[in-house]
Amino acid sequence: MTRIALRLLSAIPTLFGVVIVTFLLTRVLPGDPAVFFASNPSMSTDDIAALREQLGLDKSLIEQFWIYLVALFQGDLGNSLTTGQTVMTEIINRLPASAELTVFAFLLAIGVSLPLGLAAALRPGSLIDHLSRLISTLGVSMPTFVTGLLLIYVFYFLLGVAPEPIGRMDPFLFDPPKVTGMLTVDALIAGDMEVFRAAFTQMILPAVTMALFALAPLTRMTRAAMLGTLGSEFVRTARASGLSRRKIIFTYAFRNALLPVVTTMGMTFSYMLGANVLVERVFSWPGIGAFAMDSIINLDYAPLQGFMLVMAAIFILVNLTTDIVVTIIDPRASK
Amino acid sequence: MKSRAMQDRWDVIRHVVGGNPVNLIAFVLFALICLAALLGPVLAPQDPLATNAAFALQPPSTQFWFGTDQLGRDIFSRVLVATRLDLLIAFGAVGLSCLLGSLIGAMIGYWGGFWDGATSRVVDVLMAFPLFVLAMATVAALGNTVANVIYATAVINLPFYIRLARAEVRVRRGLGYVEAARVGGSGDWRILIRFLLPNIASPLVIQASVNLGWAVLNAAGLSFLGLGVRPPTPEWGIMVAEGARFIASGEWWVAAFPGFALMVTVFTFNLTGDALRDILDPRMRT
Amino acid sequence: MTPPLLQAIGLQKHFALGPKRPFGKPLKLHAVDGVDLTIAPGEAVGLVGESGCGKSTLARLVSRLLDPTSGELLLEGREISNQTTAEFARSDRRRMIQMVFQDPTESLNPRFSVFDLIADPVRTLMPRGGSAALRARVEAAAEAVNLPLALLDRFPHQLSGGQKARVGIARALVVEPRLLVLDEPTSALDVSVQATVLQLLDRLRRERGIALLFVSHDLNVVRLLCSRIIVMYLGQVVESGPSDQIYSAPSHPYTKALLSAIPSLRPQLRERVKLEGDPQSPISPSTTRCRFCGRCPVEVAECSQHMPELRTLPDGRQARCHFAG
Amino acid sequence: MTAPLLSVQNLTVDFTTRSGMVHVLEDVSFDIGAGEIIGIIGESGSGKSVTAYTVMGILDHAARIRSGRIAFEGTDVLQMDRRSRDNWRGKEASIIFQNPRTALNPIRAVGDQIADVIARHTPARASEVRGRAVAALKQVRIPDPERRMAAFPFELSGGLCQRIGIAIALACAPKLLIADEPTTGLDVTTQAVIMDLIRALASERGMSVALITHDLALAAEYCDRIVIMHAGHVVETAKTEDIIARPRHPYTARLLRSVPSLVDRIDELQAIEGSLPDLRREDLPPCRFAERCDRRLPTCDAGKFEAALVGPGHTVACRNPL
Repeated sequence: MTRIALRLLSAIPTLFGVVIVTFLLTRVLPGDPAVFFASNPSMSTDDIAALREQLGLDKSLIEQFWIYLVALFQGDLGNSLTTGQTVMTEIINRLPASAELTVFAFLLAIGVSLPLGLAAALRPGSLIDHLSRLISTLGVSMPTFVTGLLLIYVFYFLLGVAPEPIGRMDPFLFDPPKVTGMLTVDALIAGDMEVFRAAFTQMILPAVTMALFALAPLTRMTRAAMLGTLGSEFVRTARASGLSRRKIIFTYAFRNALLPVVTTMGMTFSYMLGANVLVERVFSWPGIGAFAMDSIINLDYAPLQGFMLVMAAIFILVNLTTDIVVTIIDPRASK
Repeated sequence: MKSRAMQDRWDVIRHVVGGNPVNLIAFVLFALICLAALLGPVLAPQDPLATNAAFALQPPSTQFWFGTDQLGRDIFSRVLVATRLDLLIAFGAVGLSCLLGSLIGAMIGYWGGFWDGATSRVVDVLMAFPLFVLAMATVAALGNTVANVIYATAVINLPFYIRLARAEVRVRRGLGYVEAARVGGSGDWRILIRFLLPNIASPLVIQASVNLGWAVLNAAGLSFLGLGVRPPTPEWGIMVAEGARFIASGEWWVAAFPGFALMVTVFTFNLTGDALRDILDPRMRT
Repeated sequence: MTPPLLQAIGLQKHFALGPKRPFGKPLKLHAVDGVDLTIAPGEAVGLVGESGCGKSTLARLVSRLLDPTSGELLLEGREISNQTTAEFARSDRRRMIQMVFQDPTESLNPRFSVFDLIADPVRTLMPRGGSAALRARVEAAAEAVNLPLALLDRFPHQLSGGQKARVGIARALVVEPRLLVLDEPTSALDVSVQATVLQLLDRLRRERGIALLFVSHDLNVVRLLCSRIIVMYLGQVVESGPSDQIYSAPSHPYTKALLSAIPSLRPQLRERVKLEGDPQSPISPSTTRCRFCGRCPVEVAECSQHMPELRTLPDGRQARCHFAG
Repeated sequence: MTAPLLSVQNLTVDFTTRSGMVHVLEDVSFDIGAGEIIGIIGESGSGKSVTAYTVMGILDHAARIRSGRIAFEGTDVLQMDRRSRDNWRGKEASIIFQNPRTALNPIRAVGDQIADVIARHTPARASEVRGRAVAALKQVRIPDPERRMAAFPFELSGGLCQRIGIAIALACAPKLLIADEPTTGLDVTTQAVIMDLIRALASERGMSVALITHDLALAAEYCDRIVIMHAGHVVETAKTEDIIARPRHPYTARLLRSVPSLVDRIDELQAIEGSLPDLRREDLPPCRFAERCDRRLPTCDAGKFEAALVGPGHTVACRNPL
């Protein structure tokens, strides 16, 4: 427990660094937002100065940072200049869409890659080994936006089995009552199977796109880690003791192989958060990635700042989780 | 008088390339892609920027091998010419981060102390962002230019090289040959440059070759989103983005061919990376 | 008696481990805890002890690879411990003390040819003289260790274990040192190869007057090569004296245990001194308790209250035990 | 002599590597009697560990057993199906390894690792298995065995880890224990304790032990009989006293003279010139020591030859023995 608490504490400097980086990045954005909004010729230079003052852009960088920090502590991420909403509301509204997609894709990737990597490691040089190598090499070579478009072309245009790639929901159905914001979960809570099916089918193509991308590193690492533990001296001891194949593979080899795999899972999740932006763009998915893109195009820095902070926070959380999982598996880690 | 070592290396190369046709294919493709990057503008049958409304959205034919886009431009020529830009970004970014990262990593790994701690914290902070998001924000902040895409891609790659070089140096700085160099009168810089850097070159080169494909994907992803390269410059990411509009109505070739070029390039880079790893370090085989 | 080539007085090396909990007192690993040592010109001294007893650290202190926490080190009467390792590396006395390392594989830079491996210390420590002189020097060193000159173009991975060990010795020898510090140079070698290396070292000592500090865990090897033996336990010297005395009649219980534990081809009837339990922790150890407490077969209550001094026994050797002699 | 517990006959093993076929073992034969401790001695590359792994059936994929018979109580273990071989391993014969720490699963409590073996070979309830695991720990003289059950290998010293290794190997009371360099890497004082423990346990149970080591002195102290291996051949087999006092094979004799504990002065030491032949060669001589031997005769190169009996229980594979 103390270790987990210490680990939580050690995330604070990183989080603080993240805040600094986000702040700096958005402050050097080339377009002065005040100028951008003042492009209306009816505004006088006085008006622009007033707007700059209102946005706090006339103060020194340190002062601006302090104001930003204080606001941050009050949960205030600023306002989106384009939508007029607070950034917090926008993110809270859009996060469930991204989370639903990413988590589903992540589970899909794990569900395929672990057995595949395991099977490949058990029979090196076999057909399944070559298959896993092909899939993992192809997986890292396919740009997500190309995979996504390819899937749309095949399953929507050619075969007509997939729904139109526009958002999370069939436009003729109503959203289920909002509980978590994740449509499939909310539909299940409401017991509305038709809505669940509609939301689920909308999610399949983007999720498969992301999963294909995440498959490669996970399969590779599972295979490599399994090969490593299967060739290790303690597995040799287990074999020499006559332990059953099942016991050797799962209790001895696989549990040890999981350690690097769990760490890779954390990394993969981070890649997926990044890839989210591309996938959401391809499938018109109304998540926070799409939201961040809009704000970049509009030089609207508060949402971008909020987006980066949330992403980093999620990622730090994911890393924390992998650390805790590793501590549970590996007694050495807690010392 | 290094003939013996050269001979050994050649044997391994022959074994890796000859023993596995996939590796051979990878090296041939790699050479072809580099050739396309060098000679693209010369080889292109049409002007990649010339629009022709009369031939808009033509499917692939003997005249237009890859078809034409909405402005009637020849997609084959555009895909071919784009090779140079995409490779330039990838090699530039990887080269920059590899050089800078390994130097920084090796130095902090060797001396440790305050700068080691400070640099490691900065690396932690960089790694706390989903890297693609960081690249997006960097390009957005620095401005929409090709150079900035290179810098952004280099920045997100930097942590890997710093960490790798640092770890490799830390493993080796206590080894016998470093201690032997020290009793032999070598100073810190001489040890770092003459003894440690050459010995950590292999893992770094392997990392760089694996990174190359990833850098191509990142750069293309950025321009797919409209960051960095601007139309009408032929670049694979933008071309896919432009073609995306026509996918749902069946004009697949506009997005498919640049997408395919992207895929083949990354695939080739990944395969050559694997083959290179086999040659340089047989123990790291996975 | 000739003035000592090298003299160490109260040499200490503590490694800071950092506090166990935040804001706690930092812990220190007492690797070498107050060691005195003299080596005469041309003398071979053996340094024996178990893993973790600090013998490798002591070898590195003597070689000036590490800065001592406290204590003095004199080379031919002149202090060398007032210079940092980096300063010493640039001084003209650097070449007088050279070192041969344990693992012949990892102590040779895999990117250097054998010629470059041997030539490297010459290039930094004796930079005058042209390339012809350099080649002559390297070839002479190779010949001195019976390394065929044809091997000079090879790389370490193309050599056998014994050849690598000889390259390691040639590299140390090439700058004409007065003291050779050897850190378990034969522990990775097969016995048949070990014999060659031991004889080579003995010949170098006799013919060139090079003093040896030979670090080993094997008393059997040390007694053949060295005229004097120092036994270390947990950072301290527990016994030192002439090899034959220590080998035939050890006086410290630890030396007895060490000696009786060595398997012998000639099974003599000797009492086996068995050591049960594990050594004490070398981290911030007690200053009043004998370090051998907990494993010692002759331990009494007094041993955990008073740390025994290193006493000179009637026969001239030294031992750190209340009951020695 | 009564029928041996284990009889290895004409074992030939090759390894396929990137750089060609390595002829690791050729016609290796030796016996281990019931309750006997034998030493299998060889320098690196002699094939002593490969021999042990072949007996235990834990060779890696690159190995090919070309020919040979490994009879355990009259049954050829090489002919057993996988199931009966698994039942045999750990129950009838077991092995302990060099490097005790890495030979144990780093993330499984040592008690569970012992219990795994007991549960595998004996049908028993969980509580009973646990009791027997504690007993196994007690048997290898581990203080406070109940508490140690929950320990992990990284919390234990090298000597304690090797005792756990022994406890795992002996948990099901095998008739044969193969000890593959069990004390290399341990301190000499710990080595003595571990070897005394193995000898005591062997005599308590009437168990046979094959001690595989490069240390002739160690084997001389603990073994009844010694098998000398060189480059994949068995060159000499004899009672320990005979090997030490009257070695007949030139290699054995040279080896003895290179051991520091047998001589009094450094100039009495004798090294063995030359090195092992490259085992990848196709033209390996019938005697693989021939190229380093000062007693080589023209007949040494004339075809294969078998080990000959030169005294009671003393066999030598040499055309010109001492």
